Amino acid sequence: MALTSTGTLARVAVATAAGALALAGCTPTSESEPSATPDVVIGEDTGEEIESITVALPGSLSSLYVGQESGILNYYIAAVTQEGLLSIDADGALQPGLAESWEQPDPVTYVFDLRDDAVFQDGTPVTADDVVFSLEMARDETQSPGLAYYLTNVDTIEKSGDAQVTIRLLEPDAAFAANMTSAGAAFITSQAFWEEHGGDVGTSTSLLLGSGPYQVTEFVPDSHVAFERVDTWWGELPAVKSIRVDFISDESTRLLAAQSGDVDIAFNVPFAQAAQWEALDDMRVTYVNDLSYVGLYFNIGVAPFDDPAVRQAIAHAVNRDAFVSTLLDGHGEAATAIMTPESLTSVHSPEDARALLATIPQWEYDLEAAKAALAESSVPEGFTTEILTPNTGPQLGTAAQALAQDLAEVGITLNVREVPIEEWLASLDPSAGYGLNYMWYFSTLGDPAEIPTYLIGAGNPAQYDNAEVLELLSQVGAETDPAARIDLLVEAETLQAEDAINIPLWWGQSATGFANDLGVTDFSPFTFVSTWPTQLYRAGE
Amino acid sequence: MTVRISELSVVGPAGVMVEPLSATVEPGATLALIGESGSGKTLTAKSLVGLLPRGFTATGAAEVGGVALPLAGGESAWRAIRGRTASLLLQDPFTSLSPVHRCGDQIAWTVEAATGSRLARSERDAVVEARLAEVKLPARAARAYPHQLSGGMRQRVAIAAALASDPQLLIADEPTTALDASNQAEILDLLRAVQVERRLSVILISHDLGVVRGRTDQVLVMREGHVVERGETASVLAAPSHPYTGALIEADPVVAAQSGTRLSPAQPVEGELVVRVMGLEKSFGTHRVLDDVSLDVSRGEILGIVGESGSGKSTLARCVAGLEHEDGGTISIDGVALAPGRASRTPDQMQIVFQDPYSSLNPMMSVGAILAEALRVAGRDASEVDGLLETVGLPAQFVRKRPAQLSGGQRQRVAIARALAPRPRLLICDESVSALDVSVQADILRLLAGLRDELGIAVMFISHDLAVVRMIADSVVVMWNGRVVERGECRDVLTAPTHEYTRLLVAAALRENTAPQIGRE
Amino acid sequence: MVAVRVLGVLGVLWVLSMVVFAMMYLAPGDLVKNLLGNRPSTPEAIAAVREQYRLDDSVVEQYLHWLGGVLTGDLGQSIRLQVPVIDAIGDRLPLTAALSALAFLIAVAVAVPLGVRSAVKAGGWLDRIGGALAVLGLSAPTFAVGLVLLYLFAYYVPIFPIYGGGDGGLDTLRHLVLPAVTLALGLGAIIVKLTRTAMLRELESDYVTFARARGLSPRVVNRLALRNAAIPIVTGASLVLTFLVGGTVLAETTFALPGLGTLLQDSVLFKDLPVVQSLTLFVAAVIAVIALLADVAYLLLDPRVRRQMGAAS
Amino acid sequence: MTQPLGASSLTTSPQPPALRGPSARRPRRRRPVLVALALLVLGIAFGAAAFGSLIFPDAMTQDILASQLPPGSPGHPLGTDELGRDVLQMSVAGARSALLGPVIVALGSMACGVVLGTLAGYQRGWIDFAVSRWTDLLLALPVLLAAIVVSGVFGGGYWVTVVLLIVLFSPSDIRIVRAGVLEQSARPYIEAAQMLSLSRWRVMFRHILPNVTSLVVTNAMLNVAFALVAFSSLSFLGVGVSPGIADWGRQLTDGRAIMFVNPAAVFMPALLIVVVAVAANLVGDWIGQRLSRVGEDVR
Repeated sequence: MALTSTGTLARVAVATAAGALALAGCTPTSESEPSATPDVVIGEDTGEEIESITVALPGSLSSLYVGQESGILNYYIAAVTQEGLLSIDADGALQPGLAESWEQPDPVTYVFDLRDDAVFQDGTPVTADDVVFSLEMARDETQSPGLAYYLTNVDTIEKSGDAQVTIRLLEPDAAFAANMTSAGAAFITSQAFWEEHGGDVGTSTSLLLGSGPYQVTEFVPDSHVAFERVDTWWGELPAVKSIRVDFISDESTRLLAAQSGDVDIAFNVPFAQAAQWEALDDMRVTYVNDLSYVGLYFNIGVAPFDDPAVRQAIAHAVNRDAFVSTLLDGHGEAATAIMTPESLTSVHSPEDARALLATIPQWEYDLEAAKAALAESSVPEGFTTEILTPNTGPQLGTAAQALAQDLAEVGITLNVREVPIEEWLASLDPSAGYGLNYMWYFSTLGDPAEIPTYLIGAGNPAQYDNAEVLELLSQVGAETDPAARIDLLVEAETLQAEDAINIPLWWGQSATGFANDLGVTDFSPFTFVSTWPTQLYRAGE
Repeated sequence: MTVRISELSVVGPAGVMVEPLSATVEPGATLALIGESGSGKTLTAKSLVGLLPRGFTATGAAEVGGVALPLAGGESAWRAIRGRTASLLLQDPFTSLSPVHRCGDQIAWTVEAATGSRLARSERDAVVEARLAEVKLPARAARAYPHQLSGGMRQRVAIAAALASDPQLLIADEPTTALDASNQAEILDLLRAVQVERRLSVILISHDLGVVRGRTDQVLVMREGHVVERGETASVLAAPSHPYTGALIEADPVVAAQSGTRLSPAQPVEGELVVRVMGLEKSFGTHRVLDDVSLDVSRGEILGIVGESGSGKSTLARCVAGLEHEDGGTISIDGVALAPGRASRTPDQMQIVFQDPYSSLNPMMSVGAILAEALRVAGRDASEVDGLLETVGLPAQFVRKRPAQLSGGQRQRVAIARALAPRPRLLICDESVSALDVSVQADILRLLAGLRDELGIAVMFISHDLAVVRMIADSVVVMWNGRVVERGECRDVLTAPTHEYTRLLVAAALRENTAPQIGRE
Repeated sequence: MVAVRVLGVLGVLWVLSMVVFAMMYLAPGDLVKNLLGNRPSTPEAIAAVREQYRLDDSVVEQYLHWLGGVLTGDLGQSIRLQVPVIDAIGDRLPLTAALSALAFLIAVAVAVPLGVRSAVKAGGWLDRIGGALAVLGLSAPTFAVGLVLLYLFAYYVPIFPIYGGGDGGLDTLRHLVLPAVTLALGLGAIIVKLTRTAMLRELESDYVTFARARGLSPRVVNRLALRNAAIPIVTGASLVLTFLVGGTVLAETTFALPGLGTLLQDSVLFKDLPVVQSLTLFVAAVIAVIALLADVAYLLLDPRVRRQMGAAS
Repeated sequence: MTQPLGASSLTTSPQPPALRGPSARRPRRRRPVLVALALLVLGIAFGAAAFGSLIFPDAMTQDILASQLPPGSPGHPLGTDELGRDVLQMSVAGARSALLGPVIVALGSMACGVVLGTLAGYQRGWIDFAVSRWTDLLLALPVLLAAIVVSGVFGGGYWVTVVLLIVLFSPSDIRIVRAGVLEQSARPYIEAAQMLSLSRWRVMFRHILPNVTSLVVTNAMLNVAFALVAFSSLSFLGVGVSPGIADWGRQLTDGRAIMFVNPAAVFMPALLIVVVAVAANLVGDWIGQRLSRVGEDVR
């Protein structure tokens, strides 16, 4: 992996998720159920207490507060100590969190009733004032640049009772409630704590205060963060007493550490190393769809990509099945849409979800068709262009090189340039002037509209301005019936697919290494954005 | 306590460097080893303290006062000998003392090495003070670093250090060559006094017959590893039996000076005035190097400029050549005043021949290329290179050679040829023979004299050595502290100096003893 | 003299600050994007961030603002870590300093005696080994050496920890052994070369010959030569330092140490301008100060220069 | 009596010690076998750099969607890398990129050093002042650190790195040449050239420059070794050579991911880097000693 030991800048940056080929030990899966290293049988819960576990992160965190730094790893770590009003279960469905219950009296009003036994780790109770304050801070662009986006639709946040908070939206948003989880924008902290530190929370000196089952005891950026179990949590006392998260930016070093038995959990094992992790005697690798989307998109403000025939030619040259089977070694799934199947699971079964998404028109891998399309285009003789790939995603670079080979046959010269994640992020801005671009997006909410809204909604990076699509998306926001929303989204995606704006490549998986004596219940794509340490147990022989 | 050397021979990687050699030195007596570069005299000296360079071995036998020297022995065998039985004094006092240690410490180490234990502070101070007193230095010299002392004082410290653990044999390898003339006699006399006092045997190595005369008892003349002549110093010098010794004696400027031999025509030609220097002033910072210096040089005249280092004579030469910018005064050539610096001068006005023949030729250019370049600037054809070589007495095949393949004398001839190429009106010789062996020195001097006679060129001949100047110069200017203190016909100035400083120089040049000779047998 | 040198150093640092500032300003990548991440952002959010980090000021204003802060002792706030730059640097400095010091100690303790012995017994077996080690140390990339050591002594023979800076005290020392040895190899290579060359030169000098001729023991002679050789060795310190600083980044990355090297690397990628600025200047200042100290040491070591300096001032 | 007296190089003539003959300094002579071996290594490496693309024309364009194989696999003696490309072919093909950059860096830095160093050392004055301050500035920066900052900030890439390293390596060349020129300028043969009123260009480039060649060439050789190491270090930190280029440093960096599947993917390029760097170091030292021995005879 490349050198970004910087935690993550965006949720995108973090995941060093997939690597290139790994010697497969594992059959490809298209199920959303996690798949683990074969031949490893994890014992039953022994009920033993676990003194401590070590979690190895492939990069460092700069801040523990997600509002400040919102990479995917930040979410994972924040979930250990902080809670949202709601939580997400293994199926992606919303469950109570700090709020015992919630209701939606009208399309723009949400009322949350707080539980009365919630206490911060310093012993002070979680009050409605704290919740209002935390959310207000989250929607403040300078306090929480990483979270404010989720709350732009919020009009007011008010304390409406001793243990009640009411949030009013500007416009209806069916998916809003998910934002009130620790997978979204709700990281409830104590107002007193925040003010004591002048808003500088999540740093090595101020640490972080939440209401979760673990308290941060030490944070050394670029080194480690340590957690201790507290008895103030409202839920059942978890088995693990202390958690130490070590940041090991060098993948070889991390693998070595695992081989020495120093690691209990390793997030985001690169696929290139997956086989070596699987080969470890006392560790297993578990794969799970990670709600990420990888695709290409065209900035139609840049010639010749304003020409649909050019876009079609490139779309026909994309061999996404080969990417998935060889580059990802099956740890991923050829994408037929921008939405991930997991985001539909609250309504549809996995099979139905995939079937539904498959109805969206596809550009088949067909180099002859690609040549034909190019011949029809404004640049029949071909042209030269460049694509930037982020250095944290080597599999993206490899896929781009494979694409470049196919495009060369078609008559298009594609130069692949690997750049630091930061430069890649900057290149996503339409004004950067790159016509052919990668999109790599991790969703944490599991809301089907999240990624499409970004990629084809107003102000999208492709400069795609289709009134019909925009209309459909605004209906999505207003529609409260999940199934109807999904249908509207499919309709919008169909339109964009016909215009060949975004070319979905794959839905990603993440690989997590677990020590064999460590069991985890209900492992799902949503596990690490909830209070995941509570799901760990000491497995028997 | 007699030193006996029998059949001592040194073999190096290139063969036998010193042929078997035998000698005896009585206590209190001095044996002189005389020879030019490459004669093997230094190797002989080093073999007697076991300090031959790697790859060289000594055979034969040597004993000092009954103690056999472990000629073929290892470092540990030698350690018992060095300092206590035999000690070596080196040529250059500027480098033979560690620059970062105090003089007293360096003397004390010798004592400590002999006793094998560290001295107590007070004991050490007392020992050092006594040793310093022996070489007539005050006790405070112990606190000084070498660079704080003059060359002569440094050599005294070195002598004290070399003798600190009372050896019976002192080998002095050119002990005064690096010193100013006025210091040389002093050091030699001091050595002599100490030697008599201690009844020390001394082997004195020198290229300089003047040093040998009157201060040594026996002499060995060496050439290319062979002893060509040996005997009582006085008789060898008076009546050399080997032609080489004869040639050496004849070539020696001191001998020549004493015998009155001169290379100049009896009557200097009355030539037209070539160079006139008027009231030249030059300072480096606050230090005034040239103070109202005036002189004239005529065609066909060799003007000797004499003075010790720091007297300003080289700066004068460089100002005339345009390599330094004078602060005031005028320099005119053929009546035309020149602005300071090279820009106002042309190659055919003056050329300069430097002291060091090893660095005055571009090592990367062949002799032919060097001379052709010099000819070209004067508009002369490169085909004249052969003629030029002939003028300086070198065969035509030297054209292809590189400086590295030439000896010092040959290089200096090439340098002179280069200087002559633009047909300069004035030739400046800045210590041009000082770095050469005496025999070579004489050759070059003859060449210069011949050039003056044939070409009628004007020469400014700068030297610290009055003896050399006396051989060649027609008239002489004596400089001291940037001023001209005496001037006149060469013969007059040297035979009847009027200025005190000139008298000192003359005495030094003749290697005269300034101290009374005590206890000579 | 020293005052002139100090002024010179300050001048260099000042120019450097402008160069670094201009470079970071011109660099591709966008701080706003870094902070907001890959997601749609409202114009208000962008404006707020730009306002907060004064991105709308002209580059000159930004620079002057920063410079003003530096002169009043305020290095600014790290954008990435949200702590004052001075704290970010201060937190990591001890580890890097300890690592560098340890590496330096190991290198000096091994390389100086080795260089001395190599020179004294030039051509001997120790000289050959020293020479081979020196060439290898200069030729092997620091990270490659680090990886090899990691595999050997942390994995196959697990006597040292694999990563991290430890929990302070002896534990930290234990964690620093391998990275320090890694650095010390390259460092030692330079020092061996310097020492050997300097010693050879001194051993061939007249005063050594004279010392030997007076019967001084080899130990005393070598000490004498080393004392003289110390001058060029100490003057070569800047070379050593340059290597050390660069190597630290590699070693820290390889061994996952939270030091200044990793801080710089991360800050560069994040465009954390205040940290990169301050850190670059800090490193340059440290090097300059140590070069200055080397000069002062030169003064102390060489009485000749001491005298000249005394005369000049 | 103008013939040299004797063959001994020991002189007792009153020259300053610096002018002593060669025996005064006795550099360790590299054993010829070792140097021959080093030259052979360099020869092979540069041969591979020049003709590697002819031997394995499609090393980089091998089917990149194949799988990783350990060493000793049929058809792949050193196995395949993380993209399924043959390690042996990659190592040969990688020579060009791995060596071209360092060589250009060494040559470029040498050119800067020769031009600026000579001007500064001989002309003195404001040129010297400007050049000296420039080198002071650059020398205040550790090479690797500066490279990380600049490469990291501008996104790295091969040619950016080359230019960067030239700039960062040049101060030492400039200083070495300048010091050499200063030393030579003070020698009488330069003053003799001035006495002939030769133009300053002729003095600088005809007279002085050939005499500092040994310094320049030696340093250039050592720079090749340093640049090779620097390139690979930068690649390790992710700011050097971009992916998609066959390059030892890149191979080493990428190959670490599959260290246990195919150790050769890491150790082969690492070994090549170290061996070539050692060879360049040895040859550099050797050239330096040979040339300076030539020089010593004449000094």
